[in-house]
Amino acid sequence: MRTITFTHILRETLAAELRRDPSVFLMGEDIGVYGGAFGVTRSLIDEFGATRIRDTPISEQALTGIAIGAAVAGQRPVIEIMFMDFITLAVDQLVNMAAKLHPIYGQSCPLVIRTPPGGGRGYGATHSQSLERLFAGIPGIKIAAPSNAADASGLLQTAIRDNNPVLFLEHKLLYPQRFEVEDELPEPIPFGFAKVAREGDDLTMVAWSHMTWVAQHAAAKLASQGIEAEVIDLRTLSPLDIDTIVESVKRTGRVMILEEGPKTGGFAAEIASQIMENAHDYLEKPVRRLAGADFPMPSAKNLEAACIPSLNDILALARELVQN
Amino acid sequence: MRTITFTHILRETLAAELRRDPSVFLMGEDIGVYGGAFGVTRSLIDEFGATRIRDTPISEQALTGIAIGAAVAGQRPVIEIMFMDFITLAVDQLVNMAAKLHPIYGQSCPLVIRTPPGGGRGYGATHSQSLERLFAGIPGIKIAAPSNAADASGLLQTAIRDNNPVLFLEHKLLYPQRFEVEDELPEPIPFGFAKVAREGDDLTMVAWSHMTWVAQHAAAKLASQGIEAEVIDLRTLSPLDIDTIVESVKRTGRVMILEEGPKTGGFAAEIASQIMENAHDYLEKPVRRLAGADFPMPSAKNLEAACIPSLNDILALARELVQN
Amino acid sequence: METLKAYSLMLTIRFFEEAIERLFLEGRIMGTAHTCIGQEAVAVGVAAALEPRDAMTTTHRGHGHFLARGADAGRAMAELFGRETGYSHGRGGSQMMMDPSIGFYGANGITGGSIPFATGLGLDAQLKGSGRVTVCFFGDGASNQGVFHESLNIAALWKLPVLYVVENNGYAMSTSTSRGLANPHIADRAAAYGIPGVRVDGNDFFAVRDAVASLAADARDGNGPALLECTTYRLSGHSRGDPRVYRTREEEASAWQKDPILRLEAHLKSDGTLTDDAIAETRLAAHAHIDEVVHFAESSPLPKPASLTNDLFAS
Amino acid sequence: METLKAYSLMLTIRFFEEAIERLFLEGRIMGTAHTCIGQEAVAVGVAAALEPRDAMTTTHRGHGHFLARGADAGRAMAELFGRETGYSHGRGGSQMMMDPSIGFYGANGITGGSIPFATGLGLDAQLKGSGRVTVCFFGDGASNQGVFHESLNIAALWKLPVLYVVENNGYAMSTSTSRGLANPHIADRAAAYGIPGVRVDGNDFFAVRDAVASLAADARDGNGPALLECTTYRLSGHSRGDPRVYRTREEEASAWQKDPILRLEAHLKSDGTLTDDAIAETRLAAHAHIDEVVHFAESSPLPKPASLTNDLFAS
Ligand SMILES: Cc1ncc(C[n+]2csc(CCOP(=O)(O)OP(=O)(O)O)c2C)c(N)n1
Ligand SMILES: Cc1ncc(C[n+]2csc(CCOP(=O)(O)OP(=O)(O)O)c2C)c(N)n1
Ligand SMILES: [Mg+2]
Ligand SMILES: [Mg+2]
Repeated sequence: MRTITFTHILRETLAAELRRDPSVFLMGEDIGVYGGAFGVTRSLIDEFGATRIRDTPISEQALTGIAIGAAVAGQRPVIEIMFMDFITLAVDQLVNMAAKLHPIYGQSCPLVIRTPPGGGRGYGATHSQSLERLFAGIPGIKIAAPSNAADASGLLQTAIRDNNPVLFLEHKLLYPQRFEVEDELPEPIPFGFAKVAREGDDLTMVAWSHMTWVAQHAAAKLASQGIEAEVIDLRTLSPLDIDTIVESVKRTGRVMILEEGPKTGGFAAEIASQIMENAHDYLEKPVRRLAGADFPMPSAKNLEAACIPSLNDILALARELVQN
Repeated sequence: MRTITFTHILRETLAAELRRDPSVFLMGEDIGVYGGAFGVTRSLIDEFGATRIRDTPISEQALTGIAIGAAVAGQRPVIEIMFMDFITLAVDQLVNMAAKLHPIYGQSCPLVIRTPPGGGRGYGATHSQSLERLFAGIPGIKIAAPSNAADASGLLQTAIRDNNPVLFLEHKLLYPQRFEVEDELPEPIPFGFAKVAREGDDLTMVAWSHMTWVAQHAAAKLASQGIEAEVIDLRTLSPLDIDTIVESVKRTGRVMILEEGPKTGGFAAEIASQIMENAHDYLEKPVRRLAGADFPMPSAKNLEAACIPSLNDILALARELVQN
Repeated sequence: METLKAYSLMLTIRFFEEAIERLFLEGRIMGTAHTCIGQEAVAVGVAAALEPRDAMTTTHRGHGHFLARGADAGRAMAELFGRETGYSHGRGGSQMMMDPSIGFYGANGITGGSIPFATGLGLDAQLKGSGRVTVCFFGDGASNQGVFHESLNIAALWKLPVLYVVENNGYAMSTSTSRGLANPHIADRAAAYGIPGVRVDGNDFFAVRDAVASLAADARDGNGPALLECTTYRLSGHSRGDPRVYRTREEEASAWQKDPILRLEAHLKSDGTLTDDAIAETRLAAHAHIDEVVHFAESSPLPKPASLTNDLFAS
Repeated sequence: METLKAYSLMLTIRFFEEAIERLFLEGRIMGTAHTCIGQEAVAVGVAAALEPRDAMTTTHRGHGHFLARGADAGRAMAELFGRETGYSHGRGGSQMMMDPSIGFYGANGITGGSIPFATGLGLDAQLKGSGRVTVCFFGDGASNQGVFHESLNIAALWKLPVLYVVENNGYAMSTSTSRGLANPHIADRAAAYGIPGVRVDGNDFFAVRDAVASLAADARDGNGPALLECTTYRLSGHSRGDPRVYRTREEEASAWQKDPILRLEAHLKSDGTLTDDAIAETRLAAHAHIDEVVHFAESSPLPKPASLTNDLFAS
């Protein structure tokens, strides 16, 4: 065992995949010498060179489209969109091109889009958004959102080896976090399998990405108060492992879904709907969503904190859910 | 009373607003002499000239951004995005600029984006999408989706007079449809008020835009079988009139939400979640979503039909919902 | 490609497109399509200069490019009929067909949407050292999309073997180039990226072919991309049901005088390659071919909706 | 604007930016910011040539533009501190401030994102016949965004009174212009749109001011937009914590030799406008001003989260 940051295991995993398969290459803004805005690709250029660790001009739309074309021709590009907010510029290429390639034309498009969503760093309204909602409703795009180092590595390997476009979310608060992992990189983790991050029979918390940690802290607190919360870490949003959620909800009868992004129109709604469709009769209480404010992320620390679900919000809702 | 097509009343309404307020102008691709791909703006250039009925190059991103700048400076641009699929190119400007202007900078941005979503015409995967899901989760953008001529006119007036960005959906199957309306254009219709398009106590159908008609046809059929379905036409998605829905669901205990776009990650999930959050104890059956296939819209007529909820799908689900 | 083959291909394209316009009028096909009548010399001129290993992306107005590149006209037509035998099994329609086996990577219905895709094919070719040149077709209107600028800058920066071919047919839907482009000389845009910008008469099969041959050779030699502007005219309406209120019938009549097919025909006659009889025969053969194509397409089975379920993702 | 005022403004900007770098190091402000040290002559040169009715949009590196345009430095600093007295009440941070009352329309943190916005201000001015010229600032990196191309084409086509000012400071983050632009002469891109493309030394206050005065006059006269490239150098890192591994310390040292403030200072000394004492005094005053600014900002109240609830939409 060893400890490693989220950033480092991503880098190790990218390096391993670059070594394994010559058709894998990385492309993005300032990912070469600079190592990316969050340092994930730092030093990779030394081993793999500027051809495979490819800096691009500031042209998100074209760089995404170029990766799509290269992917269809047989490459396995892994692109980095520096902040998830900037993926708005690539929506056309992802929605109208990448997502259509297999279902309409029968072509494979093995493309990974790595990008950091999320607030908590005071970066403001255009550098803090959780925009998985833009793609969760687009058939043809897979979405992975790991919460820890081992999952990040296993899911990234799967993403790179998958023959479809995969959006890979790296919450920016996770980058510097340290995790215990095996010495060797884990095996690829298949998509569509949530992980029960903590077991419990009193209520179910569904989360992904950084919110999983907030949920786990809350669950630990609740445990000290005699409430056993089960925490389900989705790992991938598309495909969604509804079975694991439903299995848990059938036991607990109470469930909350945690989402960092604004509540309205978020992915928690999809999960809530599927829970209702699949486990309605087991619900003791209505499914609850605890999500971000319906407001753009402000930059001031205190305002930002007010827009993201907090530990206290979770504790209060959990207590409400387990009542009578 | 008179009969009028959806297209014509939109044109009349635009003309009336252009006459009323000199700061209103229209901008889009081929909206001048050509009259727009669906003919909505046809002949307006004769009265208002090329300055106010402004053709643009094929540059969706810039034309949207230009409208935003002009709006902040005091104009009231009404832009047309020829097919809703192309709005993917303007997501950055709408999400990162338009939607932030008031909450972050305190600026008004009176902008209307008219655009046709929807299938049914065999136009294929990039000319048939219902992409309200891209914006329903973005705080700061309003969404109107009328189903008939009177609502289209009243809501469009409100949209143009609103000081915020409003996405205005004109389902392409509605354009040629004829509706009975008053001789005079209706008054502006305030946002956030759904309409009960048909009353009934056995189950509730929630719909918007073209799906409202499919729901009403189904309700008529069901009535002949002794099942009284209430049809709620949302008219606006943001703001969402959850009160009217909840009031109905409390009476019926059974509800289905109809959505043309793919089921997963659609707006029906948001509605379903809010119903659960607000009327859980009144539900006799779980909230059901009847939505499009999780597949890009194919162009072949029979495939396309298979991807959109049909009358029969609704009837079958309605019967299931009212059982026991 | 020998000139006779080119001539016959141009006829095939013309009649294919005319058949489509007829089929729409007769209500035998649905949806929409954009025909390239008047622009056949660009499609065939480009194709004539390419090697089998080369690649091509197209636009919404792409039937001609596809046929010139060697598509099976029957399968292309079947796609318009929404049949199982179509290139996309009826899922794609006119604007969404690919056939990588002949280096054809289609379009996606988004004006300009394939420009970065083609650039990505160029990157792939460079990475593999495959010697493949990619031709990226787009229209004058598409050249106003931001992604044109982004893609050309990157292709030039990285010296990718991509030849950007803009078919300047005078209009983007109803918008004439002078109303859509601040500087209507699209080839001038090449200077912004420090690459060659060349303009040729796109109704002249030979001029197009020779320009492409030369620019493609440069690209293959590692000299990077170029921008080739082919001036031509869209003789048909933009898409079905276009009343063409944005231009005069006189303008169209004078454009018909420059019909690239008649021009090549005249050339073949004047240099003795073809007699009037041979011309009539070639035309007849092309007509017969298209009749068969339509028959094949129309009598092909419908696709089965159930087939969709498992096809969303590649395995 | 008289030269002395310009000089003192440049100092204010410099010290404002230096204060920010210090405040980050000391952990007194959070989030991020991009300082414009070394580029003050562009900001002030442009502002000096504009009229009060004119407008301006900026970039992520926009403090200098804002201050040059007449912003209250205290309120700008308060925004960085996330305080209620900030221009955006602490909601926006460094990259998101506007003050239309002085014709300043800010940026939004998206590289290139304000280019169409500025173009829209130009359209508004044309519609109103207000005689307003809008200056649209952006960087060399931003000039690779598609929306640059789209916006300039439209502005040129419609002859909008917009002056596009690209601050070519040699880098987009770590990417030097030669690695980001196929043709690093950004002014050359103007030809694609048939508009004037002018290049000036952006470290020369007078050169910038005069070029802007002349191009703005043209735009005001209805002659349409222009593209002005101001070559300069970002003396600071891209944003806080930039180790600047992408360039050498020697290169930076030689760039410091061209510090626009020292240059203007030398000019003012050599032409007798300022003595060494006066310079020292002006610098001291600017420092004192920034100290006050920081004090005002830091002692301002925090915004109240409850204030957000009702502010999503304009009424
Ligand atoms: C992003 C986008 N905007 C608009 C359209 C609608 N549209 C289809 S073709 C076309 C005109 C294209 O003009 P040009 O590029 O010159 O090609 P041409 O039709 O002349 O072949 C337009 C506006 C579209 N399909 N995609
Ligand atoms: C769409 C988008 N892509 C990338 C970034 C990250 N980013 C911020 S500034 C910057 C460099 C901009 O370079 P330039 O335009 O030359 O301005 P400069 O920083 O030199 O002032 C980058 C890549 C961003 N904010 N927005
Ligand atoms: Mg054209
Ligand atoms: Mg720069």
